[in-house]
Amino acid sequence: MTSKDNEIMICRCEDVTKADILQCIADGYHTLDEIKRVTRAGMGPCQGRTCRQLIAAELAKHYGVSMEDVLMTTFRPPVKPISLGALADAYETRKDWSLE
Amino acid sequence: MKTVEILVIGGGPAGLCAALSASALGAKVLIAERDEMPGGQLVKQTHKFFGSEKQHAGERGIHIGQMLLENAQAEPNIELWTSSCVLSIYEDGVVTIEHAGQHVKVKPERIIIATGAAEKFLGFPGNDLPGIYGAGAVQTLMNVDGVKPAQRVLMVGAGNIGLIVSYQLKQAGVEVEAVIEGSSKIGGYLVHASKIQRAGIPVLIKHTILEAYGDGQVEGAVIAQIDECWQPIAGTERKIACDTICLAVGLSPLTELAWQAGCEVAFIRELSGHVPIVNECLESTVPGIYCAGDVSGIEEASAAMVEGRLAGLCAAVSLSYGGAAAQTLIDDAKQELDELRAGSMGIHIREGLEKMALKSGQPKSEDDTLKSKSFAEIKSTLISDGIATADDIAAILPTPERFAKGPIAIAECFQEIPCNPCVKACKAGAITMPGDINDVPVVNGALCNGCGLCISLCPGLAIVVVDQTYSEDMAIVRLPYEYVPLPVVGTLATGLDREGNALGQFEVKKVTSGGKKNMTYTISLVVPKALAMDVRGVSVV
Amino acid sequence: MKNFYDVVIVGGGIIGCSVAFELAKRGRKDVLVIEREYLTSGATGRCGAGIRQQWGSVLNATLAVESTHIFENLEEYTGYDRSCGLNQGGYLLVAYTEKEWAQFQKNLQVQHSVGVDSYAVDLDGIKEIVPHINTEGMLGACFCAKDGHADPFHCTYAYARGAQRMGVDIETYTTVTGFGVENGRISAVETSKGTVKANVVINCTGGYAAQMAALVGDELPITPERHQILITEPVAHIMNPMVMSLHRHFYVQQTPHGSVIMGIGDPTEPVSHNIRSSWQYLEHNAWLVTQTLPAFRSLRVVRQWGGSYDMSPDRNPIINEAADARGFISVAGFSGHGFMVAPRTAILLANHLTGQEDSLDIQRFSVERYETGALLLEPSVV
Amino acid sequence: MRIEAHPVLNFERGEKITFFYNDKEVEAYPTETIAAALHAAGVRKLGESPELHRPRGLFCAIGNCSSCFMIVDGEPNMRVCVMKVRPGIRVEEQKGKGVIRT
Repeated sequence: MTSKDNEIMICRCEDVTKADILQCIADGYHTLDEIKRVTRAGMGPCQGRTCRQLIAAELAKHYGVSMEDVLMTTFRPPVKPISLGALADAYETRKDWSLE
Repeated sequence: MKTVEILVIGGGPAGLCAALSASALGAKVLIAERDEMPGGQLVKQTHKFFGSEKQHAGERGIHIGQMLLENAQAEPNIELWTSSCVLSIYEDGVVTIEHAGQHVKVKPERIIIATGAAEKFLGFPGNDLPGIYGAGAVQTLMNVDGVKPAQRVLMVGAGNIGLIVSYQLKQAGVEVEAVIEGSSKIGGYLVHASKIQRAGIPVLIKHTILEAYGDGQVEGAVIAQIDECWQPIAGTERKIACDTICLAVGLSPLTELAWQAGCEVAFIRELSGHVPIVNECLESTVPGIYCAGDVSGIEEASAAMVEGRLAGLCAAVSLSYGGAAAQTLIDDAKQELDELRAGSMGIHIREGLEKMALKSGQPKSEDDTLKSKSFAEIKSTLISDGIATADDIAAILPTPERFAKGPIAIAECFQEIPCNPCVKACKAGAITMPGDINDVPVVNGALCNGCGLCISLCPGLAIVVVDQTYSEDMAIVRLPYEYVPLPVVGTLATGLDREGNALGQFEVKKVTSGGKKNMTYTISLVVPKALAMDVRGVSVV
Repeated sequence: MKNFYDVVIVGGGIIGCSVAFELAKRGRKDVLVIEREYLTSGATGRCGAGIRQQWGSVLNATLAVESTHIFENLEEYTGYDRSCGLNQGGYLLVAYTEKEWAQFQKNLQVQHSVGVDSYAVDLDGIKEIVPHINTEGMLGACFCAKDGHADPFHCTYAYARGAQRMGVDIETYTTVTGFGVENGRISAVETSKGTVKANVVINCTGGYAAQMAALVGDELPITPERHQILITEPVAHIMNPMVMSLHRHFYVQQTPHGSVIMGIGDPTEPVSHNIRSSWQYLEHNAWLVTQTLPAFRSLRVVRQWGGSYDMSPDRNPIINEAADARGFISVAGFSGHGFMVAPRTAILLANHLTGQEDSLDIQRFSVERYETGALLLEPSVV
Repeated sequence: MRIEAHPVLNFERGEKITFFYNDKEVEAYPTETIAAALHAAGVRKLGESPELHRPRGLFCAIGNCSSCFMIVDGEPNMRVCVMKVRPGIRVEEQKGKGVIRT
């Protein structure tokens, strides 16, 4: 861990630095899913598109495995954020009264 | 709820071609493109494309994009939604799209995911400062919005994107301090590296960025040489003053929808990241969902277009369109892909696809001709900086006798890349490639009359014509030129060597346009005979 | 991983990790936690992250009150160096029908009897707590300021790290394939990493608890039921409490991070292990919540997912020792509120397993209650 | 700074329009995105990151990341890199988490 690691941004959406990631690995978290839940890296508006590769590379380097073996998180819908208003309006137009 | 036979997600090169080939067989296609302007990468690729003329080689990306879009708009079987981002593929086969601000549901019978890729991010101190962009962002600002992205740029990465965007920055009047590359050789096509070296942009291999600095935005970067294990070598640190840092360190496929749909996705280094596993027909592990273009492995846009076409054909055939004729079209597309990937630049792609085939349970053994093919190994330092050495030149130098007969074309194209527009450009049939489009072009001095047509048609701007018979002690060098302002006939312009060094002021004899669409000019400079094989660039600025 | 442990806990969620911690704290340190994927990969990591004391049954209210006291300094309690994200912004349970409003009054009595300082508020009171709420159709609400939010990931890891420091082993990405039973007693656990002998096995696998218990012949009336949930992008703070409507089956809360979590109950949801997301849910939840909180229309959904409630017939937890496999104890059936009562439940079980007194009678949680009819009816589950 | 002459492209920018950035008037063309128009006006910092308030500017420019979040006509978290500029719109820096109107 070099002194500048807290200046290296890994997750731009949630401001998670390389120092945070390395601390997480040092604490014994060893998968992307765990690191995501402890640091929030990958939970922001871009859903990990920018940071998941960098974190996977850190894990691969730390545990001496190849990237093929790093267990990746899946992607959940939606691909791009969409407003509750647009969703509510869509429901309004096809309202399914059975649930009322 | 809207039903459609084939939903193409992404209106870039792969998506447009998929829609065109599927609709041509009769299938009804809906394209959902998240941007206002379809064309994906094509809308910002102002350079000429490689490949063969089947993939519109020699034409500029932006024109290919316009042509594909016009064809798609003219095709009644294709419905095109722009500013429409596909949000999710759900378990019940329903796809949701944000279209015209609404949450629209579509039920397709087949899906072709052609969502392309995005720039990889890089970790170094200060890497989130304003002024640090993915190279694609700079291209968008420059070539789509017409905004000058920077004053002085440091380009990180010497793959095709890093080299091409540096060239386009120069065209837009932006200074590029340097292109740095971590590996020991240039990743992109060497002709692109030669173009920017001639323009005075150094390409530094075995270099990396240590940090970016600046108060509130980029003011500079610190770079350093690195050893084989990519560790910086103490003492080689150097500050580069720049207001912009461009990251061109590779693309990552945008595979979110494939993950959501439950397609198997695996990391394949040669295809540069996690890619959905597809079979020969580009069908993923989820029946009815196909993946084409950069989303299933990063290659050139030409390969993306052919993959799109292939996926469109296979999807249409699976809906029983096209009949027997379609099979030949499918085979043609597969053959074109093999051809595009047959060269030395395609080795890592083929290795990646072999791994893909293994994972998709269809191990395809590469045909032995391809495996045994030996490639013209570039031994000289050309591979590490894009500057042809004396030996490289000597190998293609015309004989004094031929020089004495009159002007002759010289193709400084030493790398086996999939590209053959020069062969088609030469009316005299003087330029040939023994094998396939990946071979290095050979100029037959006997047939070549030095007409120079090939100069403005070579996508790599690698061909010049030298006429040693111009006068007693002067020769004419005819060079490709794609900058502003244009040199003026009768005035003097600076002649540059292959490293961008000024060799002197030389008279501009002739300025000929390559044509409205071609847009590459040919500039004739009168130079001393002794410099005729050194002057390779011209600048008026 | 050794091949013998005194206690093997199957399931790495909040229940498994808190039980491991409480056992180790009481000296029973030879413990192994086995988790199929990563800790919190099950329901714990998919829940709405609320902690609530406003319950309708004395048992649940008691479990919840004492759990909240532990949540209030969980970091210190477990020696965890990160924050567990506790934010006591309160729960606002709104009533839309007379029947519901009447039930709320009864619940308040139950809650006050166990020391929960919840109270009823009228429409103006609701507006004071959430100024931008649309009170149309509401009759009133109940509020408790001590309810709120805690981070399920950090709370689970706090217990897990605490347990490990006391010698507990944790094996993730390890699946349990079967159990060994010798003359009526549990004797071993078969896993993908080999067989482990054990004196006691604790089955806290949520929606899979019945399946696990069946492997030792124990019939548990626990069924998995998908509940879907979404989270929005973070925005500056605009809402303190969790707003919940049992009648309209929705809950919504802004987390300390600024993102808003919401979910709905769907009475038509079939029993199944499916936890995949659906577009129907997304639209329905958005419509329901924005009816009551119109300001949220401009909030963008960043992610949706699903998880399993482990439903029990009376919506209360089951703690049951298998008749044909003594020492095999299932702890599940929390019906969607396992996270918020885990701390006290773990203490109850740990006291039981170390022969210590406990103010609660563990027997009341066994499956006998379904035969005797002494149900622990819990009316307010969303 | 806009590109005036280009060897390959010519930009039909249309009529000049104006919009507001942090209440200052800025000129732009309808073909430009808000991010491009601000860039041309020399504005690089578009906001601050949500947790550490580090300066943030344009990064991916294809609507993928959250680096160009700004407040447009009062609405936060808008990706200005893919939003076309319109006459009279009010664009402000978003310093950290957006504030939605209640």
